[in-house]
Amino acid sequence: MANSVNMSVKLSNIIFKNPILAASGTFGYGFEYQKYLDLNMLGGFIVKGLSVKEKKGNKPPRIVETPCGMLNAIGLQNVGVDRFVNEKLPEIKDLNTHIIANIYGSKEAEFVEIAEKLDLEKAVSAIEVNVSCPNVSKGGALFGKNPDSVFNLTKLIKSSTKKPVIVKLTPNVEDISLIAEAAESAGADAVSLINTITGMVIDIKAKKPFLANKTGGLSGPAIYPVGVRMVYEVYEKINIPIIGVGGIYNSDVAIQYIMAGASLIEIGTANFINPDITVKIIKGMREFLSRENIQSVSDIVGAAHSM
Amino acid sequence: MANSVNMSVKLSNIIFKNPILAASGTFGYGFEYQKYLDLNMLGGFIVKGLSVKEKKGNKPPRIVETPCGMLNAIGLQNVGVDRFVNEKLPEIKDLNTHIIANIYGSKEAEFVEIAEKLDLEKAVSAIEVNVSCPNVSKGGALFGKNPDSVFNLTKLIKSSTKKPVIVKLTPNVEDISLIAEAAESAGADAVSLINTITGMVIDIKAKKPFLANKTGGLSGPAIYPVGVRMVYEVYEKINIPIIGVGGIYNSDVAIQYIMAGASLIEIGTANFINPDITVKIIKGMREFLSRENIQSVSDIVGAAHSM
Amino acid sequence: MELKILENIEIASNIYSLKIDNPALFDVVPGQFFMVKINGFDYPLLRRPFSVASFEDDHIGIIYKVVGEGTKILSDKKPGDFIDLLGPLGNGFGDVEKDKKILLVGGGIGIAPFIYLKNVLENDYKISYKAFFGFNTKDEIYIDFGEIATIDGSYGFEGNVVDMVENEIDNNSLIFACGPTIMLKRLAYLCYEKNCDMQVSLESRMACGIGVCLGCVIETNDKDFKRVCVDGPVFDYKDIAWQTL
Amino acid sequence: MELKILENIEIASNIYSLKIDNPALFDVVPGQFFMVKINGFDYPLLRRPFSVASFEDDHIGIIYKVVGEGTKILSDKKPGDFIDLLGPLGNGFGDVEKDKKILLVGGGIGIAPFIYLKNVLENDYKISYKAFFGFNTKDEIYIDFGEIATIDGSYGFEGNVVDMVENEIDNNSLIFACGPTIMLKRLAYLCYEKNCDMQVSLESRMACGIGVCLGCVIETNDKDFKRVCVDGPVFDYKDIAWQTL
Ligand SMILES: Cc1cc2nc3c(=O)[nH]c(=O)nc-3n(C[C@H](O)[C@H](O)[C@H](O)COP(=O)(O)OP(=O)(O)OC[C@H]3O[C@@H](n4cnc5c(N)ncnc54)[C@H](O)[C@@H]3O)c2cc1C
Ligand SMILES: Cc1cc2nc3c(=O)[nH]c(=O)nc-3n(C[C@H](O)[C@H](O)[C@H](O)COP(=O)(O)OP(=O)(O)OC[C@H]3O[C@@H](n4cnc5c(N)ncnc54)[C@H](O)[C@@H]3O)c2cc1C
Ligand SMILES: Cc1cc2nc3c(=O)[nH]c(=O)nc-3n(C[C@H](O)[C@H](O)[C@H](O)COP(=O)(O)O)c2cc1C
Ligand SMILES: Cc1cc2nc3c(=O)[nH]c(=O)nc-3n(C[C@H](O)[C@H](O)[C@H](O)COP(=O)(O)O)c2cc1C
Ligand code: FES
Ligand code: FES
Repeated sequence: MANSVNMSVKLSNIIFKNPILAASGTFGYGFEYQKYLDLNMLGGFIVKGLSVKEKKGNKPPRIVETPCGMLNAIGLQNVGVDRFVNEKLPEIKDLNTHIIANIYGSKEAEFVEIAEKLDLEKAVSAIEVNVSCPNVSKGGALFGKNPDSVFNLTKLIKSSTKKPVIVKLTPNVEDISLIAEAAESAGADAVSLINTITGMVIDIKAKKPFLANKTGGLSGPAIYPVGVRMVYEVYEKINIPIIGVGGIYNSDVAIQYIMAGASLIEIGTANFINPDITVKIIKGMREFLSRENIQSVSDIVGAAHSM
Repeated sequence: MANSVNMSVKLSNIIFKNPILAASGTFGYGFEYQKYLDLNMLGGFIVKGLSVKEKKGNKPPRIVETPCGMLNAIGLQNVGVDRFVNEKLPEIKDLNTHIIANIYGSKEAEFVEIAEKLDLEKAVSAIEVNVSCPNVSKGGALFGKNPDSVFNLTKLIKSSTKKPVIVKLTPNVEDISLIAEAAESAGADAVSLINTITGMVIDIKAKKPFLANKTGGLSGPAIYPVGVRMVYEVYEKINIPIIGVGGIYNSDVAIQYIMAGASLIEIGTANFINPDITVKIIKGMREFLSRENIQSVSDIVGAAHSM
Repeated sequence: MELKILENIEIASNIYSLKIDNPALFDVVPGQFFMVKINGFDYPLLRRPFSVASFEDDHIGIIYKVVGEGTKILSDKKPGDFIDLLGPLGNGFGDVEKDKKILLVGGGIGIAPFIYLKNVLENDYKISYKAFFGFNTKDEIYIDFGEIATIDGSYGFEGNVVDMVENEIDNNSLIFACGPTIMLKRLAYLCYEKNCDMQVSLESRMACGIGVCLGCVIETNDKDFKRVCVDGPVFDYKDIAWQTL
Repeated sequence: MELKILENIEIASNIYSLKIDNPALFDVVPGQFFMVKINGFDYPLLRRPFSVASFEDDHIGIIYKVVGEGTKILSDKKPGDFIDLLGPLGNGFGDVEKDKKILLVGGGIGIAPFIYLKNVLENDYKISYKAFFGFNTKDEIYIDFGEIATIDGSYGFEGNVVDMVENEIDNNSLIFACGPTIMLKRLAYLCYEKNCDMQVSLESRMACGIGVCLGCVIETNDKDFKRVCVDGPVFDYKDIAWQTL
């Protein structure tokens, strides 16, 4: 019964078997989760952000818990695009799910270099451009806060790859829809939002910020109302698909994002708490749709706007 | 022993016996809490936002719970400044604590009118200007997002009252310190931050936003890392005192705000959960300071910056 | 007020009876409620409002239905655990006029306060009354008095409690009502028709329960917003703008 | 894995012994740990890492100290409650060379994994060892073997466990160590001096426990960041950049 629900969604030329993706930075390179779930059940997963060269990341402490959330300042520790292609991709390339590469550069040319390299990899379905990382000093969210730089960067990347390009937006702006519009007009195939909200925890014994990086990005259930609101706002302004992310921890919240206007959703921090949460959310969404007699998940994308 | 700690702080010409204030909109007109605590123990309290005329506020539902937080869209329901002065103020005017009036207008002239009326009231120690309410269609946060309008409004209000003027800032901006700087250069005696973060919850059964106002303001423990980060940022940019607010639910978080740079702090949502939380936090702060051999709370204002 | 749990058992399908040590510090009027802190830490964040279902020297009784996360967690509490109550709060049922025909009309979990009201009517007011209660199905029934209607007909009258009580109401009736909004609305229209009196207990999402957050308001006929927590939860049905509910 | 709690009792000042039903689905190496979900809902959000203190057919044992909110809540759990464990995780103690002089050196709650290690050394490896454990005070002692040092001298050697063990260490020693960073650091400098071997179990804040978040890293001597959860928690002390801890 529940299986009769149509969960598939389309983004550009890709068909996802369901709208659930694992979010970048919370799912390693995918295979780490093989022990906990069948990766083929996912719509797809987004690998840890890739830079041109291997990056060491920030000094520890890098994480700290907050009420229903956590701060992280990993600083994009990653193996670099070449080692990703040579060492990691072979382990996951035969999966029957979509692998999306998340990319990051400290200047435009770096983004382009990574995009060009990934363009050659058949196993990579799409590229998510992280212009919103709050935890690196150069590039990162600085790009993502300015509509013009988002426009220029998106255009450049679009011309360096034939793969669909998703621009991942930062919530640390006054009006996120301006940035979404810039991405859309530059030809982005989709936008994903939100990345983490910048926050700080202070170690009152040591009288200094708890994280070595001082600030970190707030993620987890605490932030979901902010993400839903932003997806709702962006949906009223752009026509390309939106991927909703931020604090999703159960299928009800996933559906909130979809009704706010997201075509797909990404699960981040919740993977840390329950490594198989993605498949539980797929199941919960199916059950909801079938209980409510909704035939296809795409029927409710943006449903909360119709009133 | 714990009593030997000096908890008093100065803001402009006012001396507060301790840095704990109750936040506007969460403490009624003060006397509602008389049953639960001795109001004279507080540094002060800030009454519900006042407009020129009585305001009905938004239609219900107005509140909804979120993980470690809540959204509200009260829409500034209040009795108006005249009834406040005639009916509410007499009930609290003889208290031995500071009463701060929070004011709101849909245009500059309204702010000025309220400020002028309150200037005549001896029992009002200071005026907090709410340029950051996300739940009203006119004025509200629209003022608060633009440095120029904050500058102009602050100047006008400063010239309409001799009382200290505190400008309350919205977090829904890209760079809150720009707004804080505008308030400072216009002569504000202090800034308070943060007001609520705009969010949305969707009722997935009804397929529409849960709140009648669609969006609401996120408050409660969930947001404290964002508030601490913003206080930390603003502290590096301005010289007038900062009042920290957002998600404070125990004395540890209150101290985080102070170390981030707040001279005073406001307790909001936590009053709903424990009506006597303000006095518990005063006690907890005293104990911390005495345990750590800190003689005066003002010794640790901004302490997290010294590294 | 941290109080000890004496009992917390399922008494009907998904319906629990929670008995808490009575500290003997206050009195309670039927229809009043407590704001209950579910855990000793800030999750779930807000207190949950529950009416008083019994109030004896040795305990305060609450009857609750598991509907969401808070009540689910509450149902896991064990005797000996402590729980934090704020209250009693709000205005309970009042103004019992002895010459009126008193009817208690309740639906589902909204029947809980009538258990205490029954007690007060019988022992304090020493007044007679009739009670009409509606449930969805037989296995949800948790009371042992009054006439029962079930939607599925598995017990008593088949159908809605309003249908069952309709013929009992005349212009001399004084109804005490509590239950789902849809039921109260139908009752209110009936009362306007029959020109009787009714006191209704309303529900609304609450943050503070003490009148300060202005979150729990409902619209009244004078175009005002009234707070369910301190202006209610029991209202004269004539004051409510039923069309807005 | 939802498993039933069999026992949860205070065995020393603020130190609890938690015994959980063993589902007999896996084996555990001493030094490995579980990520424990404190509540059946998302608060506290993150799982807490705890080492295995005993592993028998009928139970998995954890010994924990109440230090913050999560462990406080854990200490309120009762036998019969269920708790969610992820694991066993990480690399435990390994490479026991029989011709070495084995020393177990632990401090405070860091001694917990040695209870299980003792068992394995005695029953599986059938090897002899010496154990040296440090506590702050007598009332924190929760083990019944090894030589004991207390900082306040209320039991055994007065002072630091490192002071107590110092003369036992020579270049043929193989130390297994776990405890506060400051203790491990002193031990490490001592080991460099005496040119002995040491495996240390390190602690770090963890989000995932399975190697994906990169939150738990420590700096190693090759200027790399290594994950405590999957590259450790047991490391060769020579790999660690001690000056950064
Ligand atoms: C004055 C009053 C008296 C009540 N008396 C009883 C009673 O005696 N027995 C009983 O079972 N229930 C009673 N309720 C309803 C009860 O408060 C809710 O069922 C309960 O809060 C649900 O909490 P939850 O965490 O399980 O649900 P969730 O849906 O997870 O709760 C989320 C939020 O919504 C609020 N909420 C959800 N449903 C309701 C509701 N129907 N009314 C008000 N707030 C709601 C919760 O308080 C919480 O803030 C009463 C409500 C009010 C206002
Ligand atoms: C591999 C490993 C094994 C451990 N084994 C044990 C054990 O057997 N017995 C025991 O009592 N403790 C052990 N600890 C420490 C234990 O994890 C912490 O004491 C516990 O997480 C504190 O949780 P809390 O909620 O009470 O503290 P809080 O301070 O409220 O926790 C806040 C956050 O900080 C983290 N945190 C706090 N202290 C530590 C710490 N010392 N190490 C790692 N994370 C911390 C928590 O996990 C949580 O995410 C171990 C830690 C690690 C990394
Ligand atoms: C530990 C951690 C690492 C992350 N790394 C990346 C990254 O490399 N690239 C990226 O675009 N987003 C990264 N993110 C952001 C997440 O993909 C996601 O946008 C954010 O955490 C909000 O979703 P959540 O609340 O479900 O976690 C990271 C988040 C966390 C918690
Ligand atoms: C129900 C409610 C009503 C509020 N009303 C006002 C108001 O009238 N004026 C104002 O400046 N802030 C108002 N606020 C914002 C609070 O004063 C405070 O800035 C915010 O809630 C963050 O702090 P908290 O997390 O401690 O609640 C209100 C907040 C809540 C929850
Ligand atoms: S619940 Fe706050 S005013 Fe009624
Ligand atoms: S805890 Fe996530 S990588 Fe170690």
